[in-house]
Amino acid sequence: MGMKLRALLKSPWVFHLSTGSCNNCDIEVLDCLTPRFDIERFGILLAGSIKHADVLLITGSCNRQSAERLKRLYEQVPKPCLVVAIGECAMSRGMFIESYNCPLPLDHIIPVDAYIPGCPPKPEAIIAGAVKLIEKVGAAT
Amino acid sequence: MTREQALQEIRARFDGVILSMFDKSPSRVYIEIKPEALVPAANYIFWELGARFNIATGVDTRTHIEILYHFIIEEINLLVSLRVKLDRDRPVIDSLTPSFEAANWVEREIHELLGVEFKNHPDMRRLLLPENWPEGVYPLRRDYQEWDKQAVRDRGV
Amino acid sequence: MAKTILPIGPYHPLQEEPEFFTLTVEGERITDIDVRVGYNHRGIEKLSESRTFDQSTFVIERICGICSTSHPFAYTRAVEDIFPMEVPERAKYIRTIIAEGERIHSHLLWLGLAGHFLGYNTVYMWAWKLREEILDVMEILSGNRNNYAMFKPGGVRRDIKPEDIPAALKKIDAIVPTLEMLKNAVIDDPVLHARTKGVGILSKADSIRYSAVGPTARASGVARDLRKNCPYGAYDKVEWDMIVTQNGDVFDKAVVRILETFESIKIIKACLEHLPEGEIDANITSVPPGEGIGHIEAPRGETFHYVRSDGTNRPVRHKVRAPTYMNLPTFKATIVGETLSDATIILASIDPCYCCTERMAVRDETGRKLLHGQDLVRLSREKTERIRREMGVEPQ
Amino acid sequence: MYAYPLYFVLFGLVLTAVLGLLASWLDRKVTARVQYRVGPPVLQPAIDIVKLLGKETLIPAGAHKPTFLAAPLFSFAGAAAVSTLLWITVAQPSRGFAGDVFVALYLFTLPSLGIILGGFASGNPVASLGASREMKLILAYELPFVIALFVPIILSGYAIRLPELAAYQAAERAFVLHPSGLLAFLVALLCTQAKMGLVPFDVAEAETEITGGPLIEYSGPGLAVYRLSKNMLFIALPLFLVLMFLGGIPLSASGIAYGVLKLVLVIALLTLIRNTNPRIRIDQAMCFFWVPVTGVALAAVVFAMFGW
Repeated sequence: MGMKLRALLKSPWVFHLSTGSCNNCDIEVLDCLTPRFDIERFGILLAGSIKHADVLLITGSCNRQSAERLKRLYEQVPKPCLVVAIGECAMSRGMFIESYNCPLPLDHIIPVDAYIPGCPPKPEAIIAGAVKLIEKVGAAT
Repeated sequence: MTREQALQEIRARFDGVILSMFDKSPSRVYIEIKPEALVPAANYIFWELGARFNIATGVDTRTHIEILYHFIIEEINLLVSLRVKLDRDRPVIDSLTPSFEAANWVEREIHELLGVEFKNHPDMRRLLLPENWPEGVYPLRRDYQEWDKQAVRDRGV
Repeated sequence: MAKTILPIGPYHPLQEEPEFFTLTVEGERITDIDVRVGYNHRGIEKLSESRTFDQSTFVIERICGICSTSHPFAYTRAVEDIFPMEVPERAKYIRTIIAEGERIHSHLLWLGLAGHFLGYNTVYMWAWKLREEILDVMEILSGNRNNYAMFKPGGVRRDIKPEDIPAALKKIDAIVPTLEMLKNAVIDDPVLHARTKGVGILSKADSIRYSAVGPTARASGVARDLRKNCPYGAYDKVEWDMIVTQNGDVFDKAVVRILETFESIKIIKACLEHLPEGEIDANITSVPPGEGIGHIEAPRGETFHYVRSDGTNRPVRHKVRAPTYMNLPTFKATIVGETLSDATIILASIDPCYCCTERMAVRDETGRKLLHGQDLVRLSREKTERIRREMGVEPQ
Repeated sequence: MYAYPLYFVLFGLVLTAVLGLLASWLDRKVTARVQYRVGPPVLQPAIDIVKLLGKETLIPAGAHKPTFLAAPLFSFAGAAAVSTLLWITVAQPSRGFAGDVFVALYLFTLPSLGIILGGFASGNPVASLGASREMKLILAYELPFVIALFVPIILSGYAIRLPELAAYQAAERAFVLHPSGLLAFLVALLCTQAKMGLVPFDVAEAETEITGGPLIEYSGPGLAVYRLSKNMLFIALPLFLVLMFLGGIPLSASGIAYGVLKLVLVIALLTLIRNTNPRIRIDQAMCFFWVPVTGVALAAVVFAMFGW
């Protein structure tokens, strides 16, 4: 298991999922790809299909409609995979906790490995979060 | 066409059906009219006065359901709001969509969130709420209770 | 021709907002479009009813990432409209600066994505690289890249420190030459003319019938700009001109947005230079019962807020209407009859709150051949390629 | 007696895999540099493959199990076989057999066939769409590719053994210096661009478009084998072009140095084309290959006939 996970950490392919977010976090995730914060240096690529993905980047407080689609997509990701919740809404639904359309927080629906706080988290914060996640999983193997 | 002329025109044309006219400030006018006179009044303001349909706002005051139709006449910076009061148990009004397309979505939204029924609206479908949302539960009503038992509301801290 | 129903899966690997378009297609021609929204619905109106007037500015700010000043701006004007009160002069100037700054970075974001749809990845990279500059300026002025939390009913929450102004001005001046280069690259490009002129035309009559707002309406010759017609903030104290073009196609919508960015730079510089001294907040203590309407010109059009209060410190009803809400239905008028390869750029031309247009897939009669949303992006790029070859222009 | 299996393992698998990964790293680095970006570290393609091998294999319900699993091996075998053949002609010229040019040409189509097989076997409509596009693409570029390869044969007096071609070029001047040879080289280069699915012609598995095309349902080892065979092609095809057009790799010290230089030149050319062009649509690609490119190839053959 060690070798596999270590290789996974060196080239995590990312798949981004917006479950009802205000697209601030989505823009910040895309900003990581632009020349100033290029994340390809860590081997992070945006995966084309859910089957190629290793890391699920989830933003937004998942409203009812997105929740079951989120479960379906989570089952399709080949394990071992990591789930990263980006932004306040993904962590604890942030402002929208009493909303009638957001019943459950993210970690009640799928297990989450890393939380990146901030609303929206700056690209530096997202990269720092990714590096911390890599160290944590690296240390665990 | 100045502000006074416009108000004069509206008062003259719809004198019978206007219940009250509140001249709040240079750019705000609230006119309360009878529900059945909504379509002619809205048509007149939208097409003759060249106003733009801003939005309709549904409000659930405990005694009745109120809908405000906001029109803005940009040339003279005047925002005319037509107020219509409907009774709370069976709110029914005829739809403005046949006269101008802009009202289509907002009427669907008010129907979904407040339960107001719009007569001869072309395609009254759900707009915002998910498929598994129970019928007859209107979130923006004052007496809305949480119906979903598994919903978790505390932050778990 | 057999009619093809085109279901648009809400989830696309390249993320974007989950909007759901159903295009009915006959061969290449699009015959009908239906939009199924609701994947982003978070019941914000209900939430702001359970918050005090001051707190709900933070909820309102999280409605949309790239117009995170227009909503609080409109909301605070709505609250101030309930009872006659006067916002201090300096607060008005600061509000205008933040609103215009956000307009620039929102237009640049749109320009980058429109370039991405047409296959101009260099324009995409340039626009987003330039956008980082303006985000730095906003960070200098307000401390954060987009959720600025500067607005408060009655004034502004944070003041702009005099020593920050020279740095901000220097950075803004640095933007102009690159923006000029970007403008020339986009507006004088023959291939782009062929690709966007006469495509997805929103006629003036349709624009009025659908009550379109913002650059979408101004591109069809409807001179509607709240900053000019119903001036608020410091817009009447600074001279700038409204951009209106006549023929309402995708090219004009691009031209309107780019020239508006130049106007915004002019406004910010003027406001920063003569920022008046004085108070920044009128510290409202209580809100009397009544109703208030606040509407301002957001980057995508007019944002409308209606607040009703009954004397307590919580709004009884708070109605929010984003500009895209009025612009999205105009697709029925613009996209019907166009070819598939132009579909994405037409849907992107109204700048629907960060390219949810990528949500499209085409399925042919046999139901097996399924082109994904991104295919339509590629179709549109190839058309660019084909036109470029016909014009003998070297591939860019 | 044991030469071939030994060569197969040593050259075909190990050497090609290593050089292929290096070549694809070079490609990604240059692309990133063009977009002001830093680009991945050297071992990145290798790490990608190792990671994918460690992942779980998911077989979609609608898939036809045996072909779904066999397709990646099929395409990998094609890539390994053709690279063995090429390396043998470089290492031991005497071992070449008559007609090995055509065998190499035939083996080069196996990887694409593997992808098509996988695409149709995975039962996902998007994958079958990607696979049908890959088929159209093959029809498009095979025709000019074969015609372009006639030119070196004609120029070298109808020699159909790779070592003979290499020897002829060493004695005379390389084919690319002939006008007809240059035309043929350009045509072959474009066809290689399409064969490897690089950007202007990667209509089949357009990464951002049809989300991975035929490879959409593949995860873990299947995807790793596909990517490895694609990376091996990344070195095998340039090697084939160098052998046919640029005078091969004579075994002398300077020969090898020049050979490596030519390989890097061809890879750089492929990356350059990739970064300066947007993708084109499948029907445009076919028209592009059938009309202009085949015309140029035929012209090159006619010039070669006259011996230029």
